[in-house]
Amino acid sequence: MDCSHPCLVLENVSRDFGGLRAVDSVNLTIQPGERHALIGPNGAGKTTLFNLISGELRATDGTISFFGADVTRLAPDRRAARGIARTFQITKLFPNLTVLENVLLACEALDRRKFTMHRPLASYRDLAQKAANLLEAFGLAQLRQELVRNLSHGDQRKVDVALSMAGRPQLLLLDEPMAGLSPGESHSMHELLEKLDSTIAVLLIEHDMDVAFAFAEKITVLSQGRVLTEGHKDEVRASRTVQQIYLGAEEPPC
Amino acid sequence: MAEFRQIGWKASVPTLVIVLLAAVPPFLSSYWVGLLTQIMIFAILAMSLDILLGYTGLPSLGHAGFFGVAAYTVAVLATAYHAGFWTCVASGIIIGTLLSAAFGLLVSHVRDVYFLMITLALGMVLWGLSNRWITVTGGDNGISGIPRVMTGPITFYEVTLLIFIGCTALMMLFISSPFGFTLKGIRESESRMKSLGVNTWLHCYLSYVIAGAFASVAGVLWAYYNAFVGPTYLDLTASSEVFLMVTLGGPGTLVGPALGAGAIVLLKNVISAYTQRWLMILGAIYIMTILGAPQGLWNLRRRSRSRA
Amino acid sequence: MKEVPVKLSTSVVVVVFALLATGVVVGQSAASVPIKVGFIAPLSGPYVQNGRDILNGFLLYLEEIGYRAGGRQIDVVVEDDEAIPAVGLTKARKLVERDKVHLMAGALLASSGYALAPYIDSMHIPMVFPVVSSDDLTQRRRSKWIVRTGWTSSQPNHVFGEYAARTLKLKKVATIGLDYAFGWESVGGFQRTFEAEGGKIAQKIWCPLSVHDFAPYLAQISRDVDAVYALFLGRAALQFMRQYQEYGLKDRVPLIGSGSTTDEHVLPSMGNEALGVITALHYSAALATPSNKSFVAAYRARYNKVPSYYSESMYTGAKWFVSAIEARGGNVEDSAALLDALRKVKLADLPRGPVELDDYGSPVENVYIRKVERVNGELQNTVIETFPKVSQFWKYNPADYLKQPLYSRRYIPPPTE
Amino acid sequence: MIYIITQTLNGLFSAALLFLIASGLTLVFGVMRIVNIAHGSFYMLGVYVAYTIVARTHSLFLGTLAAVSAVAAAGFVVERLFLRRFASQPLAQMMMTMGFALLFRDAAFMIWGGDPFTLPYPSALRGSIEANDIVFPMYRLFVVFVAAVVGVVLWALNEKTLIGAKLRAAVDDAEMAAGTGINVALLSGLVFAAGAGLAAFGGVMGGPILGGYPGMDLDLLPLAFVVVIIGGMGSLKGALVGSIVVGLIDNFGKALVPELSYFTLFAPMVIVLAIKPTGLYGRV
Repeated sequence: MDCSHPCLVLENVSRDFGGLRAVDSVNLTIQPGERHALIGPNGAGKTTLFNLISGELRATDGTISFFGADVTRLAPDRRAARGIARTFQITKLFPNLTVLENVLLACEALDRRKFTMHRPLASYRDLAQKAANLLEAFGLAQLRQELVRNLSHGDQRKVDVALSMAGRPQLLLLDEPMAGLSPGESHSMHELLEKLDSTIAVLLIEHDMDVAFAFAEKITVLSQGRVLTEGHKDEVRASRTVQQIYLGAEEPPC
Repeated sequence: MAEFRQIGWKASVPTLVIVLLAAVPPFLSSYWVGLLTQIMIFAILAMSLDILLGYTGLPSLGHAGFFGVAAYTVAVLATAYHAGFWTCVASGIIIGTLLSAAFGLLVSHVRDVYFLMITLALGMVLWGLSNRWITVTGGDNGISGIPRVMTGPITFYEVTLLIFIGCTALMMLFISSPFGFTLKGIRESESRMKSLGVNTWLHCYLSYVIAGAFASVAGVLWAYYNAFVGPTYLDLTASSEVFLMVTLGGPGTLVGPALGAGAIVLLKNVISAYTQRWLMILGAIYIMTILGAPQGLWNLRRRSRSRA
Repeated sequence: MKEVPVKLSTSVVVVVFALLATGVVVGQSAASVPIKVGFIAPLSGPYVQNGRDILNGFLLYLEEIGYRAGGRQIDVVVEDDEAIPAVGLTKARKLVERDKVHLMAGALLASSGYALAPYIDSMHIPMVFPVVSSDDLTQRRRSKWIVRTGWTSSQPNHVFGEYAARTLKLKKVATIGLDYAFGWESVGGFQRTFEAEGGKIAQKIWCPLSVHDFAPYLAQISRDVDAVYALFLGRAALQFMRQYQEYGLKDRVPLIGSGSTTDEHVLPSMGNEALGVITALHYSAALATPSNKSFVAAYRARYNKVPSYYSESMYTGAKWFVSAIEARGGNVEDSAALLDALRKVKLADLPRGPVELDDYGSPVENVYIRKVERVNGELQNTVIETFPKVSQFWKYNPADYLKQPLYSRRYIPPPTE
Repeated sequence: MIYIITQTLNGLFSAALLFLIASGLTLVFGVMRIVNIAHGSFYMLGVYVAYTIVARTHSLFLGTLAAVSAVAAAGFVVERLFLRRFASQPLAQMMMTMGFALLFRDAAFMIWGGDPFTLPYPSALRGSIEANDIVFPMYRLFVVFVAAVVGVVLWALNEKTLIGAKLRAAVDDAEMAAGTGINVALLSGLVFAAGAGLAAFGGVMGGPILGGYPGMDLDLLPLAFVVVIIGGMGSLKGALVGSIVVGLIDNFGKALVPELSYFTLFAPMVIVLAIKPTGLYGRV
């Protein structure tokens, strides 16, 4: 991978829905291995921005480049193949398959052997091993035979992150991984995130400020589709505007 | 029974079925041999639809189209051009598959109800073609007089059985392969598969073509079995009956659709002799299947097992 | 009408018991074992009404003779082919291979007829086709084991073409008909003799079988013709008549047509729009012969409706094979001899008049020119002229005739000599 | 020219009849995502019920009223007792309606027999309008007029009334609508009943011309689906435009290229679907 380029660069990225500009000329740069949090009130366009980066949505304007290559017009699967992985705000898993099968799907997704039709999947020992390792790493080994739809919310979140890590991404987009988790689950998720490979850049959407500031060193504040402030967490914490509109006395809406 | 399953019914049951199927013809009348032949042909067709409906999650209402086109190809080549047996067989499968490859381009980006509708429309186009392209298809009269290639119902039965075993094995291998597994992922959550790096369009397209290819095999067999081909082979009723076989038996299982095919063919031929109300019974089967076993009969069994 | 299912189910019960009985009494002499007759017709689907009429005629005759012929009981197994040839074929297999019927009767659609023929021939089971009228079944694609007791599509139309030119003095005619073999053969037969007499078919319009709104076709009919020849049946005939009048054509261009267009299976549903329409067929329920009068009376009493040509066809078909069984003294086990007997039957007192088979196995029978009139408040096909002993080849030499291609959508005129 | 005018008028008549059938289908589609195969059965039952009542009372008005209300009630029952349990399972619902289509077809045959029939014309609407060689039956004009009235009423109901607003909310997003306190279940039942009633009404309107016969349930259904799909599922405007497009294409297609009569209809549908799967006015 070309190391002279930043991991992700967004230049003047915008997205319109009908007359509404949901994301407005956003500029954002993320370096390899960086821990970056995206915060902002509801409707600020955070998830839309994620969708633009991962390719679920096409940008109306602007360019997105990943390690120097323009990916603005690439389909989501092509971006994933280049190393952009993501989780979803509302977990999107394979509910009627087991945890192991979920992870296996993710393991083979970026493998050329996914087009093989003449050999049973079970005969690929290396894929099974890879899946097993992943399950182990995420503490899901005991649950491997459970159907995903029967899992607790917290475990589903873990599976979600496990899936996105299966392809060994360069950039991981985490959309509110803690949302709806109990304090205990939240804690273990946090630990899990801390343990993530430090060479991977992580962009995190998070409502819980403590988590966001504990996890990331850089913060981008989004409001009404625009970047309000961006910088090191201490600068952002100190910013008066941010405090006013976002970190004020009120609890952030969720 | 429970221990039996533990030994690994997955391998033993199919073997048992195959042995049974191979052994029974001498003990049955030619009529029953004929019915079993029919069941196997429709089982291939139903399993091929299951690849789409049950595994990929694409509800095709025009699947009988490929079956019919393959059958017509055989009929036209065998009667109008007096082509040899192998030419007919190969052409039937190839034309059916090519057609599904062409249609696949039109349908593979569409999902859910829209997929249902576009496949229904394509099915209607094919049906219209079979009805109106009279110089080739004989229109409403269809094409009769396809030469008999195998003498006697038992020979035909045995050949069908071999092809049935072959197709079933291939389809089982297909669905257990990494590719087949990806299809399940698409069924469960297409957008997640995309974000994991899978070109879901391509996978849907390939699965559509492969399902069309197996349907073509069934169509070729059906043409030779009846020695006749007509527009009713590819109309909406035919397509929805295959749909019923899959839904009744249990989508996403292969075994289920084969059983569903057996159940429908048997009911149709056995019950209709005793009642004039076959339509009503068939209608009731549709409704009761959905009410009683919305996931199909074969999945009922699996559910009770997983609960136990 | 309502009683039919009851009767059917009882006969089914009879058959079931007979089946059990035959199983039990193996070894008894053949004479005490019932003769089994398989019957196939569409008893569901869009052609259900025609199928019912056929079945009604069939059962009526068998009831009249008390289900006995040649000193043996007759058992009937009824099967529905849903008007789908492949289903018909499966049901035929069932009748022959499982029920072991001695002979078969039925079939309505040409497609079913063509699908069944190779199978019937391969199984050596005599089958009576009372309705299927596709010309080629007794012409270029003859089947050995099928005995046609009905008619060929072009048969009455050969007569009618000549009649239209000579007697009706028509010069230019437009045709409109259903776009399938029955239509092509009927119109083809009409065209051949009509043009041979100096007439001209100015226009041919074909409607798909699924037609229900005739407006786009009616708008095309040239106003400049002496008559319109219409070929429809069932609900399409009813709709066509209605709409022909609706568009003011009835008062401008007289309507003639194939016998099916005003046949009694649909005539009672029509209104004044049908009055005066002239058609040709080998039967009319208004025939004033004693045998027809008693048939119509019996049919009306039994089913509370007027018999159609479909009803008469299978009444006659049943009578036909019963005479053959009688001729064989009840021995139906020798199917070759039974087939022979079937081909030799000659009946003089049928509702439709005398019938015998030609060398090709197709009926030689009367063709009636009929005109729709209202008598005692009911529409009927009044016979205005009778052409006796009409063969499927009309006045042509069979060998020359068969060198011509079958009448198809594209009519190929025969070489003039 | 005369020819074109006549065929256009015919096309409008087909469009009117199609609109009556397709508007119900599209509403059901839009609100419940049900591919209602039994819609053709409602159309058929409409004519049969009307025929029975007209034969007894000699009143077309009573016949129409009875047909529409009886079939709407039947629709309501089917929705309430059977389809409701499978809300948001479009495949299960479609299978179910397939079953009902078969049941209704056989039941109609059992009750009414297989003889085809037509309904009488309203006495005031016999005859035809003639001008410069253009002949157009009064009754067909009347049907076009009635369909236009129905269209306006439906539009007003949809755009100007509270129930219409709720309906539009449900078409947009049933879950969200339920969240804002709309009784989507009741709404679904009513829409389904209204759709069935509209189909029955279409059957009665076509009755004097097309009549009733076995197999009629599947005759117009594919056309109605084409209309709904071209227009966009759930869109009344789409049903209107689709009906006119299909009515005209069907009439001119049959007249100009009769050999291709099936393609002239289904080919545009395939093209529309392939390019814009949601139809002309449909939402995702």
